[in-house]
Amino acid sequence: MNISKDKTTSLSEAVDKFVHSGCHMSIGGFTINRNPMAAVYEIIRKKISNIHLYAHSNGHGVDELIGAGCVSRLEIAYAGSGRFAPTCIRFKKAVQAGTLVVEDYSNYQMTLRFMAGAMGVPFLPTRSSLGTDIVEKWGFSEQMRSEDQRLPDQKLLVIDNPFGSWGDTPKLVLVPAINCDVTLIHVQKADREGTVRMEGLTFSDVEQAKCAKHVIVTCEELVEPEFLKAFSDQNQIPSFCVDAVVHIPHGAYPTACYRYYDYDPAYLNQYRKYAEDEKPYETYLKDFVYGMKDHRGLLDKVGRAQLDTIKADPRTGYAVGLDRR
Amino acid sequence: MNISKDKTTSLSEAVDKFVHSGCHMSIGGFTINRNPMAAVYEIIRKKISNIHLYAHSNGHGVDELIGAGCVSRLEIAYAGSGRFAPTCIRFKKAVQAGTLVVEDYSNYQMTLRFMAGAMGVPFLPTRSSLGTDIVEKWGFSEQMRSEDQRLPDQKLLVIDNPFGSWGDTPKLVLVPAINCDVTLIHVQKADREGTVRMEGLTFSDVEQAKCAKHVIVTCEELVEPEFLKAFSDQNQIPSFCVDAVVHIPHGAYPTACYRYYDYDPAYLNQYRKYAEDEKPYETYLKDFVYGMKDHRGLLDKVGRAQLDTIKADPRTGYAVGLDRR
Amino acid sequence: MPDYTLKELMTLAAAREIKDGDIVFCGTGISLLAAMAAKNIFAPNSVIFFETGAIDSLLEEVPLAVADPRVMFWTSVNGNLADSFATMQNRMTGPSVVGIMGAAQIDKFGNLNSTTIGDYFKPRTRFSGSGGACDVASFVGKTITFMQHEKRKFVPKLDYLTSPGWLDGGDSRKKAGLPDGGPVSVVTNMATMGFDETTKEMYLTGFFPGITPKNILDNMGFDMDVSRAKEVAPPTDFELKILREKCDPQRLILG
Amino acid sequence: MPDYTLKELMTLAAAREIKDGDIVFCGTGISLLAAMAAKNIFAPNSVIFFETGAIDSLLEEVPLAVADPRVMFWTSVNGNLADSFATMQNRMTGPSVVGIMGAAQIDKFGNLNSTTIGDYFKPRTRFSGSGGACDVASFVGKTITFMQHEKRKFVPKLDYLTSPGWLDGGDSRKKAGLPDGGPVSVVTNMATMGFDETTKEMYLTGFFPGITPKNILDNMGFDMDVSRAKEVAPPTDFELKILREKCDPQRLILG
Repeated sequence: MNISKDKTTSLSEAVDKFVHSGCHMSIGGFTINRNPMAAVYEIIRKKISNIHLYAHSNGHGVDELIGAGCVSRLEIAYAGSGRFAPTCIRFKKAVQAGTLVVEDYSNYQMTLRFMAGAMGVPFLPTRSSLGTDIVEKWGFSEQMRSEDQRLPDQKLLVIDNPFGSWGDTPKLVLVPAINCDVTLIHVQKADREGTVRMEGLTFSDVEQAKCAKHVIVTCEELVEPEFLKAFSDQNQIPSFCVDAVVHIPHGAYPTACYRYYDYDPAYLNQYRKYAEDEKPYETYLKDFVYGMKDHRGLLDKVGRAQLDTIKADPRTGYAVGLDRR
Repeated sequence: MNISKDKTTSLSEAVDKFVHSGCHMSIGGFTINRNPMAAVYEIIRKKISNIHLYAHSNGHGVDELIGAGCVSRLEIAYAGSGRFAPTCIRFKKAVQAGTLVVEDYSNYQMTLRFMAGAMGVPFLPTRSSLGTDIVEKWGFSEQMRSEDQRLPDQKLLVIDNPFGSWGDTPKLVLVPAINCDVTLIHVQKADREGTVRMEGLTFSDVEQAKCAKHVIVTCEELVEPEFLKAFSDQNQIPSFCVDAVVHIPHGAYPTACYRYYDYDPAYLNQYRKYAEDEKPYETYLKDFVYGMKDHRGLLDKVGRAQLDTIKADPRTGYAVGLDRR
Repeated sequence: MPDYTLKELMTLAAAREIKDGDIVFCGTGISLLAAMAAKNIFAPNSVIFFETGAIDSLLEEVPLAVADPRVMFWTSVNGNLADSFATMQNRMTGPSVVGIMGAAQIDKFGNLNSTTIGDYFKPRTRFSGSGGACDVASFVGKTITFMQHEKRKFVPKLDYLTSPGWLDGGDSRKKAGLPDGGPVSVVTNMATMGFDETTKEMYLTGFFPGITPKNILDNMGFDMDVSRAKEVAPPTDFELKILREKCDPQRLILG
Repeated sequence: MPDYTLKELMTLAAAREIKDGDIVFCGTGISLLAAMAAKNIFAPNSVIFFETGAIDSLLEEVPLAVADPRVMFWTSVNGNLADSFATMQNRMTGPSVVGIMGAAQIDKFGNLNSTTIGDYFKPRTRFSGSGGACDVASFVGKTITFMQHEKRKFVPKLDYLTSPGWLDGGDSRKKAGLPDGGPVSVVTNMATMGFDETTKEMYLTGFFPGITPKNILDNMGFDMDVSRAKEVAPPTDFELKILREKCDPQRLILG
């Protein structure tokens, strides 16, 4: 909640101000689309650690944060990067090595948890997961939950329909609201006041932004408030929900940003190779993240030629005929 | 739920097919904006009665349906037409005469009830109305509820937060889902398959459409599917939710339709005068509703000159400088 | 001292309560005018929004309903009802929202009735009902209420409690499970009132020029403490100029 | 008889299960291809949608993830996750949705595991997790599951039950409080299977040309009734032509 009329800042300042070791953080986007990658790399460079991370279906951003050792606890529905990593590789290794504690929910349940936080209620109901191990198996033990004020005492609750047979729904699963410290999203357009316009699918970015104490928005284009006001049916997040606006072209790279650029198959394939083993991954981190002053540095390293291959075609919003093998 | 590729029909056929005496119906719009008036007048002409009506803040459509004797039970948050009738006149008279049974909720509660129906859950939670008579006083008695399968056994329920202190929310009000037989909405643009694009505020029309067994959409413009697909971020209701599409320019008249026409102060002021007493109101019904073959008839009676005064200005979407006294 | 109407004074008395940066929820009529006056005079960074989902509307013309197409033009976001009420219930944004309301009856704890007069089931007079009023009164950090100062409106007991104020006073609002926040001010055609920090009972904070505390008490159905009251400052030339020329040039609300 | 690959046969075997007018939920890979094949061959009025909120995408190119920008182009509605899952849980639309899924393990009642192999708290192998799979399996009218026919995938007991099928069979799904609907078909590299109407146990419905019921049973960790099985009809020239030329000309999925 911030009403300043100019929230533009540098990514470094925004991260210093709102992202801290041990904070509860959520990131927007989905698998290989609109992950706030510039912010993710900045967090890695700042060696922020012990983050309690919330996501529904990321994706590349989650895997890089885990791979760099920034995350200690993760609440998530799906950790995959589509065809490039059906299961995120560093995520898989961390879970199998026992260095990351995971709480599993379904995608709708994570969406409802963000929505509950955005609506200001402690839970929302769904019929999803009745009879499954999502109900039975708790990644965070009852003891861990009772000792941590930041965690609800229950992963979820199964209740009988308090309205009896209304809605022909005998039982429901209640999932607890998420109210995280900070949410990071990358969007197509924002203005200096913080009003946001996303294009294409919005995933759960709106709910994730509204459930957070603080919101960092990185954007492809920083536009004038008048530009957004002229077609305000298309804007999704009001300015007072946003704390920092950072203009970073290609800020979702190597994931996609609809109507601006596609995901980069070359980068994602290369990442997979590096991620498979420890030594190469250290090299990856050194060469592609720590070694870079900022996101611009990464883009320069990748090079204009490669970025041109993923430039979005104006008709379709993606790179038509891109070699995606 | 209907997947036919051409749902265009006449209003008379659509109403005959989906609106019946005793049915549970909801209408879209808000006070004096985007009420589905053409459909409302058609229902009145067809003398459909004993309707169980759901609305959040209508408005002129609700008052005309009540005035013509079509409605026996009403669940609503607000029955007013702005400055033209802070309390809807025929509604007020019907309640005071005891000819209409009303169940009062708040606006958010009605919205949540439509949303619950759209989401397929039997209730949604809110903190609204704790400690008020909205909780204490039930317009529909427990007996009436237990005798009618179409009504939930409780108006609402107050519960303790099942997640304890999570969200600093000790108590909640659960409001029951609405799943009505039919919802009527009037929109700016639709295609023959039923995909809908509203412009300006959507109110709760999307939730009202998705919670209904059947949906009748009347539209200012019937456009090609390709027209809507080219900018699908701006479309709100998928075709499979819609059963009938009826092209009726000025279908919300005398209420407003953003970017097409304003509300008609002259008509609404005149309506108020007629509505104040029984005899004049009979005259109103005879001259302006029963006496008309269809909505076109009403528009012709009103006349092009008067319609021109409310034509929307392209810059603002309403009639700039309109005499609204 | 400039000429001004009672309505102008009431509007400005309420507008003065709004702080820069507040998110202002309002209806139409005088509550909208107060929000517009606040934004144009005292709180340039305040954001006006409507329950219908319109945020930061330009309002080139005065809307006659919260669903008036005039609220949809040149907004920062055109949302829907679910969004707007969630903004008020949301634990980050809700506390910063100031709601401006009106009602048919008010009691000494600031509870409001906008539903029925007489028996709820056989009402002598039926009003529009809550609309968003109960939601706003339940959720937001502060509410300001406009009333006409009459005995039948300031009642010992409401015929129907539509919108929660401080309920039975003291900590009863908290006990009922409602969020923090509640009524902070009532503005009438005679005076301004606040609510005692501990008892939550209404007390007189200001009387309009030419009005005495006794006039005020004579026009209400319950007693209140008048010892803390001062005369309300009349409108300044600047306040009146903005109100008349910028907020309601057609005098659709000011009359 | 035309040449065809196993993957082509699997795709078409699943596509044949989709009725005209179904709303088809799918992921990527072969499940997407089956949906595209159905729409182009058997069910022209079916609507393909993705959990990310894209409805009726044109799919000029094959998406490699459900959030691929290719699903966002030329849709009828671009929504969000909340919308898409609500469509499946909704009591009017949900029963008409057919979900096409995949998993790491399946049991004889069609329950799926896509989370962990080994102990959940010290997994030998960790997979992506449910994503929307548990939601789809919980909500929709019919699900079709693609599997590789291997002993380690067709198991007597799942290591983790991610997505509900018929749970313990019989009426146990209903008893658990889930909506009507559930798994109707499993398609593998060897066969197609259904579920008995009363016991809800998996049984063989079809074996691929050149495969015997014994081959099939040898490749799974539990027994099933094979008495009702027929040979699966091979792809027709028409089916193959559409699949190859319209659905996946780049053979990104067909290989």
